[in-house]
Amino acid sequence: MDLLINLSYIAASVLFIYGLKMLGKPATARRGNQVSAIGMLVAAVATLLYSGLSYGWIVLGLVIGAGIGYYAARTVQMTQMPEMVALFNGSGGLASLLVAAAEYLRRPEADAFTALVIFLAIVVGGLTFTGSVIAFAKLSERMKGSPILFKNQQILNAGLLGLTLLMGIIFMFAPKAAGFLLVFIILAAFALGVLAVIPIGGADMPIVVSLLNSYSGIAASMAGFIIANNVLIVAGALVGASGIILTSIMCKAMNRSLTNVLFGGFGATTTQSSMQIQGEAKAISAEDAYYILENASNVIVVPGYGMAVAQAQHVVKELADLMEKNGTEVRYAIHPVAGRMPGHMNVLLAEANVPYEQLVEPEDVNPTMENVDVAIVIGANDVVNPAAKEDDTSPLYGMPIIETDRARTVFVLKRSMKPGFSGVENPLFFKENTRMLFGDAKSSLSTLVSEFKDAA
Amino acid sequence: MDLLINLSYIAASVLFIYGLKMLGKPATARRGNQVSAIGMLVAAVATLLYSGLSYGWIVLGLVIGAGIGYYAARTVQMTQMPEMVALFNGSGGLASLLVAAAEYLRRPEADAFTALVIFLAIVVGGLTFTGSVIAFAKLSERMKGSPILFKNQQILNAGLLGLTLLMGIIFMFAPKAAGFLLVFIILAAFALGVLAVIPIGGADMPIVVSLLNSYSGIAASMAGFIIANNVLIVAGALVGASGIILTSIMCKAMNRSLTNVLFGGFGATTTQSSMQIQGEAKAISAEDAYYILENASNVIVVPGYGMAVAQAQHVVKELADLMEKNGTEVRYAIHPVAGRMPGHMNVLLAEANVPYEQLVEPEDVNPTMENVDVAIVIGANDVVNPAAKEDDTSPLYGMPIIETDRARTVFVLKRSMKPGFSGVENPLFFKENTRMLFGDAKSSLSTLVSEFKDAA
Amino acid sequence: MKVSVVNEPNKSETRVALSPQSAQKLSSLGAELSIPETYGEALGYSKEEFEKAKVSFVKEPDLAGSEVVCMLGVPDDPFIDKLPEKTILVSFLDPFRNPELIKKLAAKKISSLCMELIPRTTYAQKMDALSSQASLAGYAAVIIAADRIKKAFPMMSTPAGTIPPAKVFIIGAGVAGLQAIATAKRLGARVEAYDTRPVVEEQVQSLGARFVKIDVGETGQTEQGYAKALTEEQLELQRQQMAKFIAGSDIVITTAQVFGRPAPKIVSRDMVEGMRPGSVIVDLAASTGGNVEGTVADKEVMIKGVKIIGLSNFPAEVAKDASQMYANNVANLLEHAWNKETKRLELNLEDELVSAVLLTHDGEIRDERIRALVEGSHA
Amino acid sequence: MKVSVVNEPNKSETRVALSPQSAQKLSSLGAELSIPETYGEALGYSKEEFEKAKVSFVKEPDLAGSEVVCMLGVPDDPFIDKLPEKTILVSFLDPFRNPELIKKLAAKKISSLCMELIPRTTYAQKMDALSSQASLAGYAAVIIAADRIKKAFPMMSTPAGTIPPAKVFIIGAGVAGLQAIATAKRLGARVEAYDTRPVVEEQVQSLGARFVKIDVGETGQTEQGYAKALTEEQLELQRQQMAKFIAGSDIVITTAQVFGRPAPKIVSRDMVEGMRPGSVIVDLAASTGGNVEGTVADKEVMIKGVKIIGLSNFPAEVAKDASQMYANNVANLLEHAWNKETKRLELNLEDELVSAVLLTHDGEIRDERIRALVEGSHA
Amino acid sequence: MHDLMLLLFIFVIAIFLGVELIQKVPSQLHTPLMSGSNAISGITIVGALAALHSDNGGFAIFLGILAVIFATINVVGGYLVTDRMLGMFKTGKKD
Amino acid sequence: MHDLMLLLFIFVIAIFLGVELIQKVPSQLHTPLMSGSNAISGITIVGALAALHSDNGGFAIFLGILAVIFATINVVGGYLVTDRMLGMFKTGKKD
Ligand SMILES: NC(=O)c1ccc[n+]([C@@H]2O[C@H](COP(=O)([O-])OP(=O)(O)OC[C@H]3O[C@@H](n4cnc5c(N)ncnc54)[C@H](OP(=O)(O)O)[C@@H]3O)[C@@H](O)[C@H]2O)c1
Ligand SMILES: NC(=O)c1ccc[n+]([C@@H]2O[C@H](COP(=O)([O-])OP(=O)(O)OC[C@H]3O[C@@H](n4cnc5c(N)ncnc54)[C@H](OP(=O)(O)O)[C@@H]3O)[C@@H](O)[C@H]2O)c1
Ligand SMILES: NC(=O)c1ccc[n+]([C@@H]2O[C@H](COP(=O)([O-])OP(=O)(O)OC[C@H]3O[C@@H](n4cnc5c(N)ncnc54)[C@H](O)[C@@H]3O)[C@@H](O)[C@H]2O)c1
Ligand SMILES: NC(=O)c1ccc[n+]([C@@H]2O[C@H](COP(=O)([O-])OP(=O)(O)OC[C@H]3O[C@@H](n4cnc5c(N)ncnc54)[C@H](O)[C@@H]3O)[C@@H](O)[C@H]2O)c1
Repeated sequence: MDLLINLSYIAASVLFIYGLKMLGKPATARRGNQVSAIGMLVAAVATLLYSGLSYGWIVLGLVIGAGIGYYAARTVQMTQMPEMVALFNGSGGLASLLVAAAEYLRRPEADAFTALVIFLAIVVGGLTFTGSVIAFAKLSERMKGSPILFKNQQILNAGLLGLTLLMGIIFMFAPKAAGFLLVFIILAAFALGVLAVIPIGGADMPIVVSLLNSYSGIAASMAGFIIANNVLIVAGALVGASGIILTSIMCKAMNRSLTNVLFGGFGATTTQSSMQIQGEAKAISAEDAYYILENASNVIVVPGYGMAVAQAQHVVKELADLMEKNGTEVRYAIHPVAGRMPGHMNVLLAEANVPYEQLVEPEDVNPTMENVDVAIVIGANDVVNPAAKEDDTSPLYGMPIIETDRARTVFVLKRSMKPGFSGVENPLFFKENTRMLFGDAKSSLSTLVSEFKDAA
Repeated sequence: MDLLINLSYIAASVLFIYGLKMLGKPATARRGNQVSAIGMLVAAVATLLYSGLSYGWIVLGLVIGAGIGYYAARTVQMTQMPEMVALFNGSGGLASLLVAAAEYLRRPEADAFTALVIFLAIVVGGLTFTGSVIAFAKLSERMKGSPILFKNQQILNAGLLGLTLLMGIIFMFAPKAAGFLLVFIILAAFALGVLAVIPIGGADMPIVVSLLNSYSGIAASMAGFIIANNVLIVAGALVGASGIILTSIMCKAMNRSLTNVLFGGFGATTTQSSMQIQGEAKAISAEDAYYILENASNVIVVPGYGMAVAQAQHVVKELADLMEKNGTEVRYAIHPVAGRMPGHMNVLLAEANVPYEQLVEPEDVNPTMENVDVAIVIGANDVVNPAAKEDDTSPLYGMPIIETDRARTVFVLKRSMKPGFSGVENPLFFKENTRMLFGDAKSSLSTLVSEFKDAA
Repeated sequence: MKVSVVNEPNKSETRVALSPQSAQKLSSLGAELSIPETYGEALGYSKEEFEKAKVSFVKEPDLAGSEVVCMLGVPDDPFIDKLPEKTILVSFLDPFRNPELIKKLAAKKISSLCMELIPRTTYAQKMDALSSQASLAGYAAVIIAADRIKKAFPMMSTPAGTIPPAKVFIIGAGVAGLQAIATAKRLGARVEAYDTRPVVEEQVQSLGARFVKIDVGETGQTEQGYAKALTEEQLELQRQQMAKFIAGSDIVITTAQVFGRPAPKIVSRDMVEGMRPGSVIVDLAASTGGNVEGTVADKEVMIKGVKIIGLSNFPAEVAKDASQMYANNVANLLEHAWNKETKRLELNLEDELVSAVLLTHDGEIRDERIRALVEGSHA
Repeated sequence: MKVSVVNEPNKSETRVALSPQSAQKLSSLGAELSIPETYGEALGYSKEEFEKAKVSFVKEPDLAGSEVVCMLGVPDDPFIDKLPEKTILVSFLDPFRNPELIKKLAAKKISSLCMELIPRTTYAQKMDALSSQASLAGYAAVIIAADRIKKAFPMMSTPAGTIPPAKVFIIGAGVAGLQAIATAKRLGARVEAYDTRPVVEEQVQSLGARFVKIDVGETGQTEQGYAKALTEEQLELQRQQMAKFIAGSDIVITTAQVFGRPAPKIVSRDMVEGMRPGSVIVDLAASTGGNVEGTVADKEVMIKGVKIIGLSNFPAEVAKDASQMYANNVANLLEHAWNKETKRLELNLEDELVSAVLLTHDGEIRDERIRALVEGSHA
Repeated sequence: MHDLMLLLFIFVIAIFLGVELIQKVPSQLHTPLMSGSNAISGITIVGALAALHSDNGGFAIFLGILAVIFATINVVGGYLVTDRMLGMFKTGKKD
Repeated sequence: MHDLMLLLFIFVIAIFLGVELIQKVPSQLHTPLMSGSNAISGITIVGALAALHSDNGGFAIFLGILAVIFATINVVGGYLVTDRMLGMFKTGKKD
């Protein structure tokens, strides 16, 4: 019997592995989910083979749970799925917490290691639970989406976390005696979950849910340690690790860093005041840029002399084609003085067979620049220099430019911070929404192109 | 102590994982090897912490082994490295066999599972050993490289394998009583190794070595099961699995299938006689085509009307550039009647900025066609139709063509088996060395391009 | 075997039928070549080059002693009078428009290899002078249009405003039309093309241009790949739909030909007048009557500000390349018919190609259509 | 404010200084525009278009009543005599070659905005008529060369032999040279270019052409981006090394100019004679004396089979686009100097740009170099 | 102890495997992947079931039942919702 | 039994991890990668060392010593030779 159970667990783990892998590819995602569901079934059924289980209670629990889950999943509106996922995730975390608690009640005289994992399962499970509930509330607008901030928030959080850890250590060394502590630990975990999520803005919630999902995996894994169950450990670890990776992928796609998301709320008020004084230009890697482009629905390409120098016209076209295939609207904004002769850009883009219909003039694109998700500035410099609008001492002042600085995000592809033909410094490079993609334009673009192709 | 050992093992496994991953990328390969070496050191040192080891013997063994290994590795000529690897691999296999044998001697009353893994370790280790030695002999030309074939070879092999398995089953159920069988099992394993490798030709030896390397990993893993040692199991399994993947990658790069390599020797005599009668055209995937191109040092591109239809000129250029960066010599052979108007190909290639120097005429390329590793025929058909030379009833007879059929390998990129403008069937598609890469030329080429980029 | 290449009867012809390169090939086959003095000089061929290819120079061609006579343009009567019987004559003969000439050739038992009759097969392409010359004509037409129009072809986004690309509309996308498309595209124009044969659509797109579909019902092509003539109704339908494309174009290039007949009139005077002043039309079919109403061969006609250019000899605009190609076509044809053993040109009537090209032989007109025509003109 | 645009004194000039589009812009600024009847008709501008832009037509320009007068080509003496004092004149004035004219303008207290003096800054590019016209000249030069040479530009691998690409050598890769490079490249030629300024190398390559390096020692450019003159020694060195590139080319296009001086003689007669017969040279500097020995402005000269073409007015070959661009340049200049409140042109001498362009004002010649020249010519 | 070490071992290797499995995910799959892997984290159901030992005390049983309920919600809801999301891709705007 | 199951578990997961680790390898790395992973398969040295238990019989010890020798050859030789190969890339023809 044990052999069978164990072999089933191995099979279940393999199914989870395949399922997760397939979930990451559009063509196989749905089948992947089914494969992983079968894995779950196998694991659950195998578990029922253990002797001495109270089947009555089990059936009761299963029926209630399945009913609720089924109902919720069937009736939820498409637009509310993310919050529903958050809720499901929260119940998973809570379940891990409960398992840990039940195990403790069964064998309160645990060894230090078991006590440790009980503690971890409870804390991680608990904060997953309340965190997910808050995320749900924010997503479903039952709670206001904007960050909730108050004075000394950080101090409170740090204090609570310290206190929890302290209780954990005590519990670890005297699990039986310090059992009552568990109640406080649970409460502290709940509080931590709430406190961690309230300062985060609504737009960042999907990232938070993904992170909490990773946590719930960890909690399951810890629960696995408590009852020495390998399939729990493996599945939990898989979810924990892949969840972190997914979270970081999502962060990149939203051009955020994880710390920024988690602690962004705190900084929010202060960053704003960081002045116009040319700060530091922020570089971006082609890979990260890819994630942003992949998500953009409206892109303009602004070619300049550097595109000609790099002879990047063909790659530009290729990238644009790939983005269009991805559902993005792409236009080329040609500035009249771009390049080194009138019509320089036209020659190159015609060579690359860019249809004339996709070329737009600055007058046409500037008024709707706010709706442009990403402006890709390829070896252009003077023609996107906002000093021409803003700085009446600049030699460029008064020249109409392509106002990429007003796009949501700007990528500037060039090799260095050097100025262009006019020799004038370009404040665009230092704007909040600008990212410098350094290197020869052709090779930067090639990298972007292969990122797109890899994902297909 | 045990805790320390186990933690060290975990650390060693992690180092192996990182090491292997890094070994697969040119930039990190060397450091990867060092990381994995550190892992090995950690694992070995940790093992020495076990109580009750005979350190004297250990030191003796280590010193002798290290001396031989060091000497061999230092003095070997660059050109002889592959055979040296084979030899090292063989000694690894032998070591696993010895470990299994020693363990058996220590505890002859093993349970069935342990007996099974002892058997497996011995068989796999033993055939790895002799197989590697034969591979070494063939590579170093101590033995003739051509396949050694004799009558009823397959029957002999199958018989021996069956016998071995039989002995294994007996041994499994009565490990103590059937101990004497081990000697025969070892001999049978040795014989299997020899028999498996002698029919394989010298050119395929690297693939065989890679496969044997994977086997030696499996053997180590089995040895790990015998002594219930997790680091052995993990490292062995890693090598076993990654070795198989590497083997299949190498097969693709040589345009061979694994079965072809392993049993090719047998078929060799019969395949030759398969007639000129138009057989089946063999398709190839872009991924497999990539592996062949990646290895080619001399490529000609033969564009035709299909390239124009697909508007694939830019991708062709991109692919050619990537191949050149990879050290391959690329030329474009332009047939005078290719396309649908005089100079059709010139217009397109000029648009894609293919330098005039890379264009060659059929007269120039045909004489050296034998030295061309791969001819990539892109939507051309009539202009590469060998019927023009071979079949004096063909309407094309007498027209000079680009004789791609004489290149080592020919890829034909087109959408179907349909004939070209002249309506004449093309026997090129059915030649031994031709592979059809079906699909729109532009998308096939794009896939090739991204394969190249991914590898970089 | 004596092969004479003779001066063109039409003095304005700048192309020639022999280049040093083709002479080299023919000499190596065993031909004894002679050419008039200063032959090809205007194209930059030097005496030395020809002499290196074993060509001898003569004051007056020794027609009586020549077994083969090669030229490019259609020979005139006095010239044919000078040819002895059985001479093999290689040249364009424009047979459909010169029935009298053909009759005379037959009567004089001259074996004429008519370059217009090279079959349009893949194998024969190397001898296909109609194709080679048409291709260059297509190129030349665009260059002439670019030179004559007072506007640049490419789009230019400049600080002084954006110059829109010239719109070029090409009617008839055969060999000449395709080359015209390619050339206009290269120069950056917005190119649209139209042809009655539907297979051409893909070919037009393969050059990156847009194919204009005009529904005129059933059309087709002959086995040789030539277009079939449209009915008068179809032509009317075509004209209507085409008028708006023409009106929107800066440049129209017409190349529509139907083998063996006068060129179809496709662009009417109304359509011409519908164009913006300053526009340019180039009519490649001028020599067979023109596709455009108002075309006058070798004149630049202005109609309400629209310039119509119809040269009778477009390939001569790039005479050097055209000569090189024609000379190679001829040499390839002779090589094909050459007997390598006897080192002589031997007209093997079994040979499909020779049989197709040989228009008159032994007093007979061998091509049916042309025989019918000649006999018709007789009656 | 009354703005008159007048007919060109040079009757052969086909470009104009006002287009309906630029008229629109000026009218909206508050200018009352008048033009001669039939102005721009030859380019296809219609009366209605102009009228829609609120332009009035006059038989004779009312010079006395105009505050601003715009034109393109250098005005002649009788015309200036008719201008009242303080008139603002906007035009090309070719000041280095017309010192007498400038003196007269100053004497008549005319405020002349000299289009040649637009500074070559990024901001001023929209008014830079030298650039806009040079760019079109570069395009036209290649089209003319392609039309005149008896050879096709692109490489063609054909069944009748391979036609090698034409070799085009471009001397001077400024605005005109770059456009010539781009155009020749597009047509499929093998393009090489040379310039004395080393920064140009990257620009040439950015168009996919090859830059020829000729070592002539120290060179440079002025602040404005114009080339400095070479010493006689440097020119000799340059000529020697250049001869072999020229000899290997089918087409040579020269565009070398040095602001304010006659064009440097770069291609000597020897070099011309070193070219293959049938080659073509286009000399864009013809109007300032030519870069080629033997250039005669507005004539096609043949030297040993090599044709030298030197128009004095290349942009006029694409007069429609050239006019559109020049008209926009002028309009942009006026707009810059316009006072939006008073709706009048007000010459603010504080404004760097106005100050640079304003050649004569209040009886004074404001540009130093030209003043020096005028005073020199006087002495 | 040894057992625990092995479990730890498993944990570590599984973490690495999890990292390797997810490499590059197109944005339209972000949510489904999150949801699908969330369903997998419902594996804690195995722990919950095991907790319902008949020899457990009442309170433990109570906790166990709750654990089973919540875990089942996670599993059933998670898989179904993911399947619904992915089902819609077929008819979705892309491809 | 339980132990063995865990080991089997480890084995299976490690196999998957091994498959994921190697994805696309440029041809110039084929031999070094093979050689480097061959060196890892010398991990059997751990087994060989463990076999040299002082309570083993003479023949077992003899086999153990041989095992240590061969395993060490594999390990030492394998790593060194791989390192030499990879060292040469620096100066090699590519890059
Ligand atoms: N259009 C005309 O007719 C004409 C004529 C003459 C002058 N101009 C002037 O030229 C300027 C045109 O503006 P623009 O924005 O097109 O060009 P720009 O201001 O000159 O800037 C070009 C930028 O491209 C970058 N670059 C160069 N090579 C590159 C490569 N291989 N890869 C990536 N980046 C590269 C350079 O930065 P890094 O060095 O850091 O890479 C440079 O900052 C204007 O000032 C205009 O007035 C125009
Ligand atoms: N050069 C000239 O002046 C001229 C003029 C007229 C005719 N021709 C004739 O045209 C022929 C030229 O020979 P060729 O070898 O260039 O062409 P071809 O023999 O016509 O073959 C072209 C091939 O390209 C394939 N193809 C079409 N579209 C494709 C796409 N999108 N992707 C991939 N493959 C595609 C077609 O196969 P699938 O359909 O299976 O894809 C076809 O077999 C000669 O017979 C010549 O005589 C030449
Ligand atoms: N087999 C070969 O190798 C080979 C060689 C040369 C040409 N060809 C084929 O022969 C065909 C004809 O070539 P061509 O250029 O000598 O033809 P052409 O000069 O006789 O006619 C030119 C074009 O005009 C078109 N046309 C006729 N009437 C028209 C009308 N009313 N409106 C619009 N278009 C009209 C024709 O369809 C043709 O495309 C082409 O398809 C070409 O591919 C084949
Ligand atoms: N800032 C701007 O926006 C702007 C606008 C227009 C032009 N420019 C710059 O001004 C510069 C000059 O432009 P241009 O075309 O009007 O110059 P130009 O017409 O005065 O001269 C043409 C070219 O000839 C070259 N030349 C001079 N003597 C030569 C010799 N002996 N041999 C070979 N070449 C010789 C010059 O270097 C120049 O490139 C260019 O670099 C251009 O980029 C800048």
